[in-house]
Amino acid sequence: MSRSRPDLNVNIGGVKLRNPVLLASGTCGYGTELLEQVRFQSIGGLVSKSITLLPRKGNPMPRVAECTSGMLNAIGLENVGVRTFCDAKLPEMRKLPCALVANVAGSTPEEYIEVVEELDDRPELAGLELNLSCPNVQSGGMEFGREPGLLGNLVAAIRSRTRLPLWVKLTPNVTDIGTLARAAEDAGADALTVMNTLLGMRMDIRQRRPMLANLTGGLSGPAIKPVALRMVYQVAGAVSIPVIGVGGIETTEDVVEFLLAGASAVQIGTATFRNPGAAEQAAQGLAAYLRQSGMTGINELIGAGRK
Amino acid sequence: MSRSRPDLNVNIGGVKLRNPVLLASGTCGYGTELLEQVRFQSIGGLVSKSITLLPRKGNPMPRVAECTSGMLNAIGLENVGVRTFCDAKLPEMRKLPCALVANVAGSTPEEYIEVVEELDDRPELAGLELNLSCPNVQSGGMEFGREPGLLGNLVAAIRSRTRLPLWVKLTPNVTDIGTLARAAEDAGADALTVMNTLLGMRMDIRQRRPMLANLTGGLSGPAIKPVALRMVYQVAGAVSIPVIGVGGIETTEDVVEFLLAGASAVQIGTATFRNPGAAEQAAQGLAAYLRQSGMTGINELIGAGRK
Amino acid sequence: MQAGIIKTRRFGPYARLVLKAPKIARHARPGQFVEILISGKAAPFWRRPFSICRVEKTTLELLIKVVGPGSGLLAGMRSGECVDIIGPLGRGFTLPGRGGMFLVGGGFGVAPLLFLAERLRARGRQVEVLIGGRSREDLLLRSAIKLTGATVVCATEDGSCGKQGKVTDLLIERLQDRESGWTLAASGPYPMMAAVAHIAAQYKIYAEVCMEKVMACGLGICQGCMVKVAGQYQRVCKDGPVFPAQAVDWNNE
Amino acid sequence: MQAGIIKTRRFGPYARLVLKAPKIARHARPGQFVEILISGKAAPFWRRPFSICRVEKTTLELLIKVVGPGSGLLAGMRSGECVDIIGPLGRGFTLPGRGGMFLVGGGFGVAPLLFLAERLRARGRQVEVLIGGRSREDLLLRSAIKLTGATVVCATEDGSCGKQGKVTDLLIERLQDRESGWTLAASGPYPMMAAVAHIAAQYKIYAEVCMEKVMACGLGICQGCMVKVAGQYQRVCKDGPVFPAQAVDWNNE
Ligand SMILES: Cc1cc2nc3c(=O)[nH]c(=O)nc-3n(C[C@H](O)[C@H](O)[C@H](O)COP(=O)(O)OP(=O)(O)OC[C@H]3O[C@@H](n4cnc5c(N)ncnc54)[C@H](O)[C@@H]3O)c2cc1C
Ligand SMILES: Cc1cc2nc3c(=O)[nH]c(=O)nc-3n(C[C@H](O)[C@H](O)[C@H](O)COP(=O)(O)OP(=O)(O)OC[C@H]3O[C@@H](n4cnc5c(N)ncnc54)[C@H](O)[C@@H]3O)c2cc1C
Ligand SMILES: Cc1cc2nc3c(=O)[nH]c(=O)nc-3n(C[C@H](O)[C@H](O)[C@H](O)COP(=O)(O)O)c2cc1C
Ligand SMILES: Cc1cc2nc3c(=O)[nH]c(=O)nc-3n(C[C@H](O)[C@H](O)[C@H](O)COP(=O)(O)O)c2cc1C
Ligand code: FES
Ligand code: FES
Repeated sequence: MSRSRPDLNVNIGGVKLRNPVLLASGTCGYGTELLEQVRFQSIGGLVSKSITLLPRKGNPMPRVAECTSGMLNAIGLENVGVRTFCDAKLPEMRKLPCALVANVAGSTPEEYIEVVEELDDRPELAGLELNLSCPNVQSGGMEFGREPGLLGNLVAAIRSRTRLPLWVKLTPNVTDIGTLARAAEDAGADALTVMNTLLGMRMDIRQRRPMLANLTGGLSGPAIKPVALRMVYQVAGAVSIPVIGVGGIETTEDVVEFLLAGASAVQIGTATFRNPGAAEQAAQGLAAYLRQSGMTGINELIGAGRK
Repeated sequence: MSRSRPDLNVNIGGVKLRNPVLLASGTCGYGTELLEQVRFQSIGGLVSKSITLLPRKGNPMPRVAECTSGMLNAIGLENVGVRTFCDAKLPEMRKLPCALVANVAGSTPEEYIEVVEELDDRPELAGLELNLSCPNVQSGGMEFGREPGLLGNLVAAIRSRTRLPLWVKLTPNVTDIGTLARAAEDAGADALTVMNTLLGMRMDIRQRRPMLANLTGGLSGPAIKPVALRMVYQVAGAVSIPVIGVGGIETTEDVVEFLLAGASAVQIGTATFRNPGAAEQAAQGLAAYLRQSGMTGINELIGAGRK
Repeated sequence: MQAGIIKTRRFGPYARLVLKAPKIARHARPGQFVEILISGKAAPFWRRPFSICRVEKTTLELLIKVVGPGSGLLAGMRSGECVDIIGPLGRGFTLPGRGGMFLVGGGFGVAPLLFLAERLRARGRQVEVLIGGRSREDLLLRSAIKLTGATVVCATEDGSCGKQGKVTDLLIERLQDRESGWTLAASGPYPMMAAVAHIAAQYKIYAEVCMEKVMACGLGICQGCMVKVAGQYQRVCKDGPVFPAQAVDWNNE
Repeated sequence: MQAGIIKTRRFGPYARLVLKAPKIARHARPGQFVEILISGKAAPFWRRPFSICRVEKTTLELLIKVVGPGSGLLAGMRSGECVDIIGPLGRGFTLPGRGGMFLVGGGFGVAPLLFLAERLRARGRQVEVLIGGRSREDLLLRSAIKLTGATVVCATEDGSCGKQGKVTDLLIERLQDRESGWTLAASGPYPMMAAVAHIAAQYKIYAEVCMEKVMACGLGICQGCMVKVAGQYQRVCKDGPVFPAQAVDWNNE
């Protein structure tokens, strides 16, 4: 108690955060929806839902299905498009007292580049995150996320178009995430976000058909935490840029696991649905954990569990 | 009630089962351990733990870690070796009143072949299952399971060495399971078991090191069910041989989901640890579900949820 | 937020719970709902949405129909226990500036109508509540609604209570000789609301409906609870659950 | 199997539960354990193993120390509630054909020793139970064990009960002037059992220990609960939990 406050500041590839806990893309809308539920001054930052060049209506319903300790979603990148995002959303979002990262998705390299160029000069943004891994749209970047060559080319092309720190979000639905991580690093990514959702499915046993109109969807929530932790461990061992851990994180203990595995920051996704205060509570708990462990800063924890 | 009993018989690539519910490899030992807990006359069959050429001591401890709705294991293929399996275990196992399938693992094609040749003339066995996917040993078949060319060659080599029905068990830790499934089918597999465990990890936040001595392990249990169901759906769409669904199945409802997705049989793994009666209860429940749905046999259900 | 259960009543497949939740009670408007994180054996992963059924100074009442594990656990809770609750959420019914209001409900859909009737009566409005169901037991909250001073008329398919037939038959009767300036609110099973919307259009009366969808977040952030309204997907949890009946695309929800 | 809880007692971080479980009670032997599937909020995924502490005709007693979510939920259960239980599991202590027995225990490790003492006394054997702990509160089941007719001697590190010091000091004293033919059983924290094993080897007395490992199945099928015994991995749940102390590889468990 009498000890000084541990230092939770991190710099994730040029994005400065007061603490390493962010809200994950697609699970906090544009942030403003959560003004009543989340104290944004207590978290490190938020990542917007994926922004595409044109507005997208998303997939037909049903789009979500409940699972044991998790859920499936096949939202299909519904969003307002980059123009409305810049004109209507960002001016609102700048009121949120935390770092703002815009997540970008597209169907072609050209589309990614156009969106990134639109966002590049926005002073509200602390960085960009590329979604190369949405499993729920025909050409939502899944190919880019699964093939190191395509991924490298895309990241390199975008890298040269923006001054903003560039995070690349990887899909777990691959044989070897290390190779993809290195391709992103080599192409100039400033940090890697690991991971997006695991491709999954559920059947409606009464109607005898898939629960989701899209047939398959992305699995998120505590169910996937051990997979995400393993992927973070692998990626942190494969690259030297920072890794942001995502997948099933709900509590301070979960955050500590990811930091020990080598993540420099984490994102909280589905947990917000069950407990909108999850992110701020995890950040607070992290400070307490550091104090109890006699650590002065978060850097003592990052990677400390690696052998 | 007055209706006739629905027909639960299935033939899985030459293995005849009184009902489509088996116990999964590595989660029922050699069967005999469960004599007091499981009524073997009520289930379709069991798959032995993976058998290798020589006895294996397995990985150092700790080998298991608890997770939310699941667990990690890194047993490392501990087993008595094929010689003792034939001499000591099989004669005991033949007393079990259900179909017996031996699961085979190895580090090299030669080792697989030697084991298969030893097992080939054992009258107790209804079939063989190849584990090409154990994530927990250095050369436990993971390469064979991830590369279609290697997989095809191995399966073809084994196919010509045995008269027994040959099931091939696939790993989910790949980008494209469909291609691997087709490689196995083309090489002569009689059925495909989908899936083995997802590679995962946990950290011990007190000791600040991985919970498993092997660092990573295989995630099983209800947490992985949506992923397994999706893989079954994909594989059943990619091949025309039967698919056996495994992954997170605990209840009749779970079994129905897998059959709707295209599985012709299922295996119950981790559920047995929590409820040793899970498999027989699921088989009984399945009969009730069919009756209530006005179906005369299991074949009306298999694949009925595919669109 | 934690809210203590201060009263429970169980009847058949239903339960009524009274919760101490001053903040929610203060802000709640009829048609809004709460999201409850249910715990216990085989508890569901998501929160579960329930309409606010009545509000007193610092308390909140819910009407729960047991349809699965979540509602079952909740209905089985005892007074003294606590629930993790968020609310009030969503947009409620439009309280008309003048004129009376028809409220049409079925099943647990009458829950928000009780709250609505109370608020309308408190403003001195005339309220006529039409409740339908298969049988007498499906007509819920009748006496509570009557106590607000609203007129209650019932229809049952088996004739065990009120008029034999559908609540929509009742509605058509009442609409034929209504005074001008009345509006309509409906809450109940989807087919009932669709039929009410159709009738309201025919009789040119402004109607609102309280929609229901499986909800992953209830907070407007997951985009999983969409209905087609005015030609585009809207979130039931944030843009609704109350929508103008005419705007809902009933064929392609 | 479902077993009803018929009596509970909570004291400090401990609870004693009496369960109606005729089949388990009939077959149980000292050192064996049960596996309980615990349900409730934040219930763990695996079953949890607990030693059988005492058996009457159709009932079973457990001593639970609260150390985490599973034991916490279990210790909080009330009589009238049911638990899902499997047992008896594992191999118990060897009941010596002749001679008396020293039982050395600490913490909740005394649980199987109470059962063992009862069985030994029923056969008319001499039993000396040595219990150690940090402080008075850590010495459990003393009076229950005394009631069996066994001698009970205690040691506490803070001297608050019995001799000040370690239970192993007591053991050494007692071993120096023991009659021949006696054997030893130990159950408690790992370092205590390791020390007892060492002492037993020195004093050439046959000793058995009751080992503990995290258990995924408890049924001998997962191979997750191994200890090195006689140079190779053995399953605590099936080959143990009781092993000859000399055979356990205490340095490389
Ligand atoms: C805005 C709104 C208000 C509601 N108000 C009430 C009310 O006042 N009283 C009442 O009894 N019920 C109400 N419901 C319905 C209630 O939420 C569901 O009955 C409940 O969630 C079922 O959960 P379960 O676990 O018991 O059943 P499950 O087995 O999960 O589901 C049974 C059925 O309930 C529906 N359902 C499941 N999960 C959800 C979810 N998260 N959101 C919506 N529907 C779901 C599904 O259609 C399913 O077929 C309301 C729903 C909404 C959306
Ligand atoms: C053969 C055997 C007999 C036992 N007898 C008793 C007894 O009579 N009374 C008693 O209070 N406790 C007994 N234990 C220990 C008891 O099983 C654990 O304290 C309990 O499982 C902890 O669960 P938890 O969820 O409360 O705590 P957790 O938070 O899960 O774990 C707390 C600690 O308990 C241990 N533990 C966790 N899970 C298991 C598991 N499945 N098996 C073994 N240890 C585990 C871990 O080392 C962990 O550090 C026995 C254990 C074994 C193996
Ligand atoms: C409803 C929903 C929508 C999502 N939308 C996006 C998205 O638009 N872009 C993206 O990169 N990730 C998206 N994700 C993935 C999350 O950001 C996160 O990577 C994933 O859910 C795993 O984390 P979790 O288990 O904490 O939820 C979405 C997840 C959910 C549940
Ligand atoms: C402890 C344990 C040991 C296992 N050992 C093997 C094995 O030896 N060979 C094999 O093919 N699969 C093995 N598996 C994988 C299971 O057979 C099954 O594919 C997997 O656990 C998923 O199913 P479940 O979720 O029902 O457990 C093992 C699983 C567990 C939990
Ligand atoms: S339930 Fe998530 S947006 Fe409505
Ligand atoms: S706990 Fe599974 S073998 Fe012992």
